[in-house]
Amino acid sequence: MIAFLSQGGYAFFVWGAYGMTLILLVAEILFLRYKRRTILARIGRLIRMRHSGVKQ
Amino acid sequence: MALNWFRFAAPSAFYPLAGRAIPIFWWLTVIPLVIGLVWGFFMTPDQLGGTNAQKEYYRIIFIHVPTAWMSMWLYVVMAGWAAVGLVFKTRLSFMMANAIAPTGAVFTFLALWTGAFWGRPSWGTYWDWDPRLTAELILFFLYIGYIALHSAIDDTRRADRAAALLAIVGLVMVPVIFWSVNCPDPNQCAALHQRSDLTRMEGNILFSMLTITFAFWMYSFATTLMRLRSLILERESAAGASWVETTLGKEGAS
Amino acid sequence: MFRVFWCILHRDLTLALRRRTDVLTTLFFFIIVVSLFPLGVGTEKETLQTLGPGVVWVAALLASMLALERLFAADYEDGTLEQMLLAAQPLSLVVLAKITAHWLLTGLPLVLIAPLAGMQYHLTGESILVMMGALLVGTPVLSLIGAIGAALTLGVRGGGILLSLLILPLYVPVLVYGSGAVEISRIDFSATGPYFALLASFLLVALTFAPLASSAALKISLE
Amino acid sequence: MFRVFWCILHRDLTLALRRRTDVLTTLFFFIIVVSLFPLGVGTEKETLQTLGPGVVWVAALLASMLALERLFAADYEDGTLEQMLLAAQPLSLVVLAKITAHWLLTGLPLVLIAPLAGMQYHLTGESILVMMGALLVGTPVLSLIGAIGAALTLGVRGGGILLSLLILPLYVPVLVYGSGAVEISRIDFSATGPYFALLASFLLVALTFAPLASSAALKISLE
Amino acid sequence: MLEVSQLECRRGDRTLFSALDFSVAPGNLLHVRGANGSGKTTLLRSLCGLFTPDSGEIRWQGESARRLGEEYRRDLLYFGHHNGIKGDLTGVENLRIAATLDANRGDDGVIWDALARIGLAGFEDLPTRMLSQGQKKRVALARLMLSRAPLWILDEPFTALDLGAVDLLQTLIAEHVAADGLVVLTTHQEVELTAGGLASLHLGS
Amino acid sequence: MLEVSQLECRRGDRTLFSALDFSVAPGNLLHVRGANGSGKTTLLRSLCGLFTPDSGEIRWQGESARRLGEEYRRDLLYFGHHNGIKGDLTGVENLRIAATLDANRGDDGVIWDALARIGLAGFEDLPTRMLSQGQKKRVALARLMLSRAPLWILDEPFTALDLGAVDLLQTLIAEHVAADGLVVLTTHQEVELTAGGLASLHLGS
Ligand code: HEM
Ligand SMILES: Nc1ncnc2c1ncn2[C@@H]1O[C@H](COP(=O)(O)OP(=O)(O)OP(=O)(O)O)[C@@H](O)[C@H]1O
Ligand SMILES: Nc1ncnc2c1ncn2[C@@H]1O[C@H](COP(=O)(O)OP(=O)(O)OP(=O)(O)O)[C@@H](O)[C@H]1O
Ligand SMILES: [Mg+2]
Ligand SMILES: [Mg+2]
Repeated sequence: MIAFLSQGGYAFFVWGAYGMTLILLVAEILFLRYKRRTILARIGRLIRMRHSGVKQ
Repeated sequence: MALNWFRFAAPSAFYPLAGRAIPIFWWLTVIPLVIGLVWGFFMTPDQLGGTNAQKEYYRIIFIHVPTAWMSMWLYVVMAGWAAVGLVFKTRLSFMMANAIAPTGAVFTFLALWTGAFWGRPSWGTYWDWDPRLTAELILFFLYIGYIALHSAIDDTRRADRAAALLAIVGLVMVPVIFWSVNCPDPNQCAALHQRSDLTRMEGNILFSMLTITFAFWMYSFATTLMRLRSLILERESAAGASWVETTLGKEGAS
Repeated sequence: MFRVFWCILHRDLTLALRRRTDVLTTLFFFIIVVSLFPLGVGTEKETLQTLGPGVVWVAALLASMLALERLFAADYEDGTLEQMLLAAQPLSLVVLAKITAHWLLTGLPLVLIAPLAGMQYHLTGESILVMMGALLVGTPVLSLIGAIGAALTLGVRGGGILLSLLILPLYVPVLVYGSGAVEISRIDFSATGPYFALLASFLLVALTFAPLASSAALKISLE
Repeated sequence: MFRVFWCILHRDLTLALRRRTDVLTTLFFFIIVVSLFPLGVGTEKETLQTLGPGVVWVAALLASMLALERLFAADYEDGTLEQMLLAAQPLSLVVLAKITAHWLLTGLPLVLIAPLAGMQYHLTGESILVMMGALLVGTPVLSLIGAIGAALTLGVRGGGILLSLLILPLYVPVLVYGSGAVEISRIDFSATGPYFALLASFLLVALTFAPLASSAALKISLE
Repeated sequence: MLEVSQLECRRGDRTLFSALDFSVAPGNLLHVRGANGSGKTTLLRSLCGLFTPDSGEIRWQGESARRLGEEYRRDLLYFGHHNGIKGDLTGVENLRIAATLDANRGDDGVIWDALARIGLAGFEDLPTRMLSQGQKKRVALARLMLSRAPLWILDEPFTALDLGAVDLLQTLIAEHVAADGLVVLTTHQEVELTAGGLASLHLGS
Repeated sequence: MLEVSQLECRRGDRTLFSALDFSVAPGNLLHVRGANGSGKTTLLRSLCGLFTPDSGEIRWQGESARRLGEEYRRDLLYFGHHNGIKGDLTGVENLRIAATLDANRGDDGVIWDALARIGLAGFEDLPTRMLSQGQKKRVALARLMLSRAPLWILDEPFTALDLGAVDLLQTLIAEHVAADGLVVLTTHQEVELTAGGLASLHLGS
């Protein structure tokens, strides 16, 4: 396990590269989900407003 | 045939279709990714010998090469959709180009980053003005330019078309740019460095690399479609399209 | 056809000459940037000789780009661009005339002042000749490509700096071969042929496509 | 007093953030200019190391200057500057707020991105630290001095390039000591003290006089 | 004959107008009315092709204006919120350029006459940046006298003008209509004609 | 009390006016008239201190306006040919900044009320660049309602407004005069007052 993590002494480089990849890809996914949720919330609010007869 | 296409070119028809496709693409991403990584870390030699002696840091290749490939491929696809949008005036094509750009920029950045983290142990420097690296850097600037132009214009219709034109101009220039940095001296262009050769690669390494490439490709599909769905919702609800409400009503339970 | 071309060319030149400083400022900007470097880098002769061609070209790029920003912007703000769009003439002709004026006012003076910059960097006479030639063929390409960017960023806030973001990467080939020609001329004067051939072909291609692309961009921007 | 300062600062930051790209474009302009040089100059490690500090500083100068052009121009065109002149508050306070916003949006990001540029030119860790420090003290001076020029060239055609003509020579001391500090740090880290002392005193002087001078210039420009 | 059918324009979230149908025949003036923000400028810019409507069609002499392109633009004179004159050029120079772009002759005698008639005698060869707001507008309006385009599209041409200039402009418009021209204009004032027909279109609720 | 004595302004080669004397007392409106280019804008800008006259003096409450400086500017509200609003900010934000600069409170409730009264309900938090010409002008005019300055200097405030907005603005001006305010304005229209005095000054030949 230690040997695997140390990657023959190049842990910083190997995990630095993989780490950044992981961070960016996951961040992209999270950001997309967050954006989708805010849009849905906004549209939901608009729909509720329209149904309760509030003028825009 | 043509009819069929144009039916799905309507955002309202495309939206649910994309919704159904996204989970499939996620599975197609995760499974090869796991296989590729496991294979890459446990089934490949600890050390490369011969003319190209490299220690464990060569494992960066499993993400470096796929990200580099994706970054270039996605630019071509993006410019392609932009061109389709300009010619056929379909809203969806612009949105498609728009949805691809951030993913492409992320992959470009990752190619640069992983390349830098590879270069440090093998060349002793994070950065060098090697033509390949330079070209990748310029590609990054082109992505950023596209995104910056699009977000600097707030009339979406104008932003779409202006950015699309830029992407196409970029696409025309990309080969010229790549070639010029690869071959700064036209007198000696024949003596270009030998490109890396896939057939000479060790089988296990090649297998992991290709599986991860496939995974990243599917990842691009998934994120692009997700972003596209958000874009569709945002724009269509702004334009007051009624299908948004009915579709969301159906989905509302989930 | 030609009447419109001349009319717009004449107009833009008159406008520039009404403020006589306009022409000179591009020049001075170029000279200042070129002169700033030795201050920041040190003044050994050899360093300067290797630096010379690159610095001159980058300065030319920046000078040409700075003036680009106003290429369409002034006409956009006072509504004359709108009138050009509604003219009974092809827009790309008008655009070509404006680009020509831009080059005459920014590119050509750079070509003429280049020997001075070359001297500051201790370049030989031959290298200076090559530099002038390369600038003569290369700067019109800069104006042509730049016009597309200028049209795209019209009326956009932060336009100037956005423009450079869009355009500078596209300038790379001209920069590489332009400074490459000067570089090689220090070793072998006769080897510069292919460089000039490449620059000339860039010019031809840009001359055919850039006016069309810019006028398309203008139409988009004026919506 | 402070309410007005905050109000204008907040206003300018909001305006910039409304277009999120605005902040990033200055940054990318800086990175692109820094990256263009090796393409024009050649890519040997030693050349780049000597070039590095100078190029970074010249790029910082240009980036800061380009953004300066719009510092007052936008407010001038839509008449808000007129309103600021007629405000019941001292104009130099308003001007100081605008300069602060300008620095936060252009100077500070440059300081933060500098390590990247340092890496491209193979600078050592220590040199990079010194460079960041020098930029941190030097860039506010650029914004302050630049504001005077921006105020003077307001509403003048070809203002952008005229501005650079006025301002770049005034930037020379900052450039010389800023890049000098980095240069010397490659030899002796402890010798950078005097450079920083000089830069800091420039900053103090500029901070006292520049707001007054720019507001006087604004009053002249608006006649 | 200018025909508009089923025109719809949206800006931002709002639909400004939809299913708009009208036509303007030679010798007629259409006065587009409506409160601030009702979409008058948007409509006029669509008619010129400076704004692409979301749906609908604009036909000139029976053919689609978009398809006609340059031919349509040759028949068109647009006067918008901007004056479209360069501050650094004199009135005469400005008009000379405008005439060339519109493919008119525009020799200098005609231009000087036009400027004199619009009340700028003595200001002809000052850079227009040295003129007052209303004088700039007058320079721009002198284009109307040089033009041979049958279709005039005028967006609030009367603002910033003093009473004398307003009268003169009214006369110019009336003359153009009387000579079988077409005019589409917006203004918050009333317009009077001596001949031809006057229709009015009300935008907004 | 605003007093002007022996004012002379030249622009270019022409003397626009000379030996101009007038005064405006609280509860009075001065309507500056004159053809295009007669020097109305120049006069108004001189009154604000935005243009330095060639000779003559302007006194506010008995003291030289130039010497008073900030104190004079605090009592002054100028509305010029430019709207003075930022296109990227919303109406509310624009007014908030204007209020701070004028050293008024300007809490948000007051601002929303002002915008509603001037007919922009529903457009309060749109960036003003998305408004029509007349709507932009309305945002700028909402400043009049927030201001506590006694002296209003208005340069053609009625242009680009529709009839409803013109009426409203007339009312605002009349209210201000009735509340012992001072107004100096130019316009090519007529103004009506309900109380206070109306004088008129004719520039030009
Ligand atoms: C256009 C983008 C790029 C592509 C297509 C690309 C592709 C590749 C490929 C296929 C290899 C494997 C070579 C082999 O061992 O056979 C490789 C290796 C490498 N790449 Fe990249 N790469 C790109 C960009 C970058 C960047 C931006 C960097 C650094 C910042 C970088 C650094 C490296 C390093 C250090 C190696 C190992 C070289 C060696 O084995 O000697 N690459 N690249
Ligand atoms: N920037 C300038 N430089 C030189 N002369 C100018 C300048 N601006 C205006 N003038 C001259 O000053 C005179 C008066 O201009 P001003 O703007 O005061 O007129 P005005 O009465 O406001 O006219 P309008 O009703 O058209 O607004 C004009 O005749 C013009 O020629
Ligand atoms: N650039 C824009 N982006 C988004 N919406 C806009 C833009 N310009 C105008 N609008 C909106 O379009 C509507 C109509 O604007 P338009 O300029 O056509 O009005 P108008 O009838 O000409 O008004 P006015 O009498 O004030 O000139 C306005 O309500 C405005 O909010
Ligand atoms: Mg309008
Ligand atoms: Mg006036």
